[in-house]
Amino acid sequence: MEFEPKLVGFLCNWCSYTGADLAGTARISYAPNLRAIRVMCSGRIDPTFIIKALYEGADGVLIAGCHPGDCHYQEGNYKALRRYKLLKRILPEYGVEPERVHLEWVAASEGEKFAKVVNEFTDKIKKLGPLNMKQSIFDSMKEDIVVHESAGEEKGGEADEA
Amino acid sequence: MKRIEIDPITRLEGHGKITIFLNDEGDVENAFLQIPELRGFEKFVEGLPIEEVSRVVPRICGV
Amino acid sequence: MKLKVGIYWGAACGGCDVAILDTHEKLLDIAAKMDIYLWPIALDFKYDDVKKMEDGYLDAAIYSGAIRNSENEEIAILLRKKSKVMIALGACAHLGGIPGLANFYTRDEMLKRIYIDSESTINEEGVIPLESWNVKEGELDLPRFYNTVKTLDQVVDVEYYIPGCPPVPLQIYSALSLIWDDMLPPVGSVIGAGDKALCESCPRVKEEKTISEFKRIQQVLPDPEKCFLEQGLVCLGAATRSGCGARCIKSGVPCRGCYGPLDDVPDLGIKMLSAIASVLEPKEEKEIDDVLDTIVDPLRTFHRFSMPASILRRKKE
Amino acid sequence: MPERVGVYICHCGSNIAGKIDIEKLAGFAEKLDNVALVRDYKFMCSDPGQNLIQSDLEAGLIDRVVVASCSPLMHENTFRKVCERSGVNPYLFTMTNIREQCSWVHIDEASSTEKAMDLLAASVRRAVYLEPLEKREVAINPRTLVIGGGIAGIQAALDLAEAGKEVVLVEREPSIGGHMAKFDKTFPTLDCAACILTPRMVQIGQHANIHLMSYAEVEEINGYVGNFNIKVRQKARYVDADLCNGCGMCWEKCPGTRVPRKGNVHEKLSLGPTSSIYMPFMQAIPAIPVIDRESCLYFQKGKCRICEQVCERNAINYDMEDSFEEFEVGNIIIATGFQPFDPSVIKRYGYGTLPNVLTSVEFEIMNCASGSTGGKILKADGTEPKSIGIVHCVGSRDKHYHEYCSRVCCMYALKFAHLIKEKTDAEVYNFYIDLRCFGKGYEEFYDRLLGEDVRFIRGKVGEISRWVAEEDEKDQLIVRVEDTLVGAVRRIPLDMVVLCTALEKQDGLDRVAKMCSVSVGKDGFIIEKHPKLGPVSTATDGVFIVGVAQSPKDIPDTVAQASAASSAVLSMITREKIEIEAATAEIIEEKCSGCRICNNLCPYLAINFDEEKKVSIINEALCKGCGTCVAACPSNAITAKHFNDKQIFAEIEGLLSAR
Repeated sequence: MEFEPKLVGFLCNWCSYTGADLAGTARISYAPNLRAIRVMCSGRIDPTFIIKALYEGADGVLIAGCHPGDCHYQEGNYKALRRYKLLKRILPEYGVEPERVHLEWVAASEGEKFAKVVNEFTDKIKKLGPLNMKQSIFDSMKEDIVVHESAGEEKGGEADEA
Repeated sequence: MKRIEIDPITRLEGHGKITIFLNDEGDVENAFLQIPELRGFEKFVEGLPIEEVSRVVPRICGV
Repeated sequence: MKLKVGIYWGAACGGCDVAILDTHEKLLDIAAKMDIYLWPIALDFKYDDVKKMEDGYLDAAIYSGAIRNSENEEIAILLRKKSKVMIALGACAHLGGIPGLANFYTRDEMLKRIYIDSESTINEEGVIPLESWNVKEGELDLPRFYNTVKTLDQVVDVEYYIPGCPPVPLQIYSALSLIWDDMLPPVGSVIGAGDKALCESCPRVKEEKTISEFKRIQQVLPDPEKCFLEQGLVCLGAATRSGCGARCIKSGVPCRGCYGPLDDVPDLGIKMLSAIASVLEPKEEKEIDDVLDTIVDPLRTFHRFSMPASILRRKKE
Repeated sequence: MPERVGVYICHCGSNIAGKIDIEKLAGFAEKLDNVALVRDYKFMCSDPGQNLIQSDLEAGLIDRVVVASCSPLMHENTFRKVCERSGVNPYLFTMTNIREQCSWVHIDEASSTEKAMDLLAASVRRAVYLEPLEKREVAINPRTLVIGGGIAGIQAALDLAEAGKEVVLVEREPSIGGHMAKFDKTFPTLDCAACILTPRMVQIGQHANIHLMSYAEVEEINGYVGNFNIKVRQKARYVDADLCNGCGMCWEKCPGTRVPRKGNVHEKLSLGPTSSIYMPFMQAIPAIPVIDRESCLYFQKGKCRICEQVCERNAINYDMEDSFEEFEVGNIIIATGFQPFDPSVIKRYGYGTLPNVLTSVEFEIMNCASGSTGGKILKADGTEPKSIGIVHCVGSRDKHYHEYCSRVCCMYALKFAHLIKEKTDAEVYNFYIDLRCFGKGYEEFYDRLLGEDVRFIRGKVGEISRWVAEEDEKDQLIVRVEDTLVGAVRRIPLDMVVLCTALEKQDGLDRVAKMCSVSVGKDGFIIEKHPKLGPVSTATDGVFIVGVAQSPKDIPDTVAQASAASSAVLSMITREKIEIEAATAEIIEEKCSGCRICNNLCPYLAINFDEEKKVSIINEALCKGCGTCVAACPSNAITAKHFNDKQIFAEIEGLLSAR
């Protein structure tokens, strides 16, 4: 079966979420892989959310906000852009392809663009393949176990606190 | 052959254990000092900004 | 009745133990309140002594150091069993600490660098430590060197955390006094530290922040009165728990986050990333890139002490 | 007791049920943690649908509500009201969008249903962490600030004043009236601008409810809807307004020259006196002169003081300084108008270098009966032109300058053509791209002009030059233009060319926007709350925009907007109180370290630093709940109500929880 990526989207209420709604109103069909979380402004998006989404199993994360200069809250999108740019820089150090996190400006009138962005992002992540972040972390510890067991009962290396 | 383990060795900085083998006469046949401690500063200081190295390597030994 | 306490170190440097000793005359108070049943650096107890204890015999186990190898984990499990309360002492047990920087590499990369590529080692056969080794007298074994460094609470349940690299001696004393005064806060609490970020106790003047360039400490003569971050020096104080007394700051170097994150912050490094990126000056992509270019080694700076305790824990293989 | 979530799945007829397996979705929802009951219904938004929720809430079966239906932008309010009616805090409700962002956009039923399940799981987890929020109200100060005294501000101020409400009208120039005061006639009715404007200006000056501050600028705006604190700088006129009776002796005797007295007709163009102490134009309100420091002999050279000597009322005061006035208002109307585009940047049109190339504003002044030419259309040398070209879209509809259409140029160009025909024997050429005559009576006006022997050439003028070829062209301007209807490049010698310059954002509009915490768009104009449904409101409650501050428009539209804004303000004032955003950010003082990272992130200046406590504090009345500070706070001392970290983490986990 073809790999169907799980994508999480963080959409700002005023532009991108409205744009996504418009794609619906206009019945523009697009890939079903993205699940959106609505926030009031792209400035609300804490990079921790993105890391968390990657950890919990997202293969990619899309951030969408108002075009520069059009932010409903004036400048929230610039803050989103800066955080995104710094986050992208560190992703390789986590062994994560930076393309897995993507930012786009989608206006309330850009239903078609929203659909296109989701399609393109889905394709891109399909090509990259699954991320499996959480699993890979625990896999990395599979061999990290007490081997000689001279003390106490054996406790597996897998300590999933989650 | 008798085996004596001193685990851990104490009152010093670092982790270690000593394994001593005694022969039937009760004399030391062989003894091994094992140092199980390794943290790998050699590797993870690589590529650190130089000004940060001096803040990392003191953690090799804090005693 | 005196409390029965075990003190142990995993992948540590001994700095936490020395910090206990650095309580100076308070050490006498500690000795008056506690009997110590294990403390490898200072007293001669063996693992066997601990194994012989009944479960829950100790009132508290104080564990410093990260979980770097199987011995660290083994003793953590043993002490957990033998004691009523488990306390993580210091940044390594709390967050993974400096040894946690190894989580940017794999076990094999580490061992290769240390034993094979090391400039000062002659190892033509490429031998790396074995976990067991048969000598003619019998079998010897060494603990397993882990692929991923863990925090103490990733291998056993931990009731309390005393943060810091090293923890401030007086803070250790006051944290321990919570035990004998029976005033321990809810399980999971950080004790012997503040509830706010370090900025609270930082003597430097803080103003509104707009950063247009980051600098390295050797490139500038920082204004001793002014917030480091405002001078373009990456300082993690704003995201780091207070309690250290701003000792680095007062010595003229910015904070690197050894006291760990505040309550409800799941990832100190990423949160600091967010804070720093938020206060950059430029808006245009190109200019943002130019500013970001001036941050050297961002992730290992933001996660200097906390990589194993962060959400993603390590670099993906 | 753990939270009990009620899940309501809407079929939306076949809009949702046609693409999503409702039974499967409901079955999935039942197994989710904390879900107490699951119901589905044909139309949740209908009365029976709403009653389902209401009866479950009232029966105490659930304490959280999740409705999986359309977009929250559609019906969030509907269901919040259901909660309210049922005595449950409306913020304990959340919505799952399985229509706009699911059933309507995906082809495959299986994947639509899967996605709906993920979205619903996220909402249910979010619902568990929802917290009740308090509605907040603030009182509205009935006084209003109107910034700008052009026709827009005049109309808005009069509407409000007539309704018995106090208005402070702040005008930057020495007199109100704005651009309209410079016009002779207005299109398409050709009524005399002064005749319709002047009475309103006089009314402003005399109205008991209007405090007019001319020659003044707003310096600072703080506060929030209903409670803005305003600081206005009253610039020094050097004439005591209380003493001056506007007799005119000072400007008659003044030896200084604000506008050159020598030079050609065009260089001397002016509406009011050309002296250094002057009235901007004769109908100015207030009718008090002002001294232009730059050209005043006393200010520049230290001696003269003639105006002081001739003033019988001793109204001249050279020591006058700028003063400040502070007051409170409840609402603000921005009516700052426009400034004309400076065409000298378009080098090929030769404005500023070629004689007889005028801007539309200069041409208006020349046409104005009270102006320096007495309303006569004259060439620079004082003779009457025999041919005049009118170039449309100078700076408008042009990617190099402004992409937008300035909306008024076509019509005033036609007006110019008419005035020229009325006053001179000149031939008139209109060079246009498209003629946009869309208003009431506009097309008819165009029709009328077609009968007045005005020539229309469809094409953008390529160049205006002095490349004369023949002797009789020697004082003329040569216009080269592609006549796109004929398909040929034409070369037309003309005596005079009028450039119909674009309407640009007023100088300083960005500053006003920033003070009012409203955004400006790419075009420089202030962004309205909604382009269709909120054209005079802004994203900041209590701040309204009228006229060209919003976008270029003509006088009728401006006046209509002004009345719309004043009615919106009246509606606010009459309510006396206004509910403000409940989902704001809050700083937990016990957690704030005073790092001040958040301090200048707030676009609404809602965050202040308490120097005594050394913590940052949020003025919740100013906070709009964007959450930027929350994401930035490195110690999570700030929480975003209704969008807090726990809620969003729960959503993320829900979305990605394996089915």
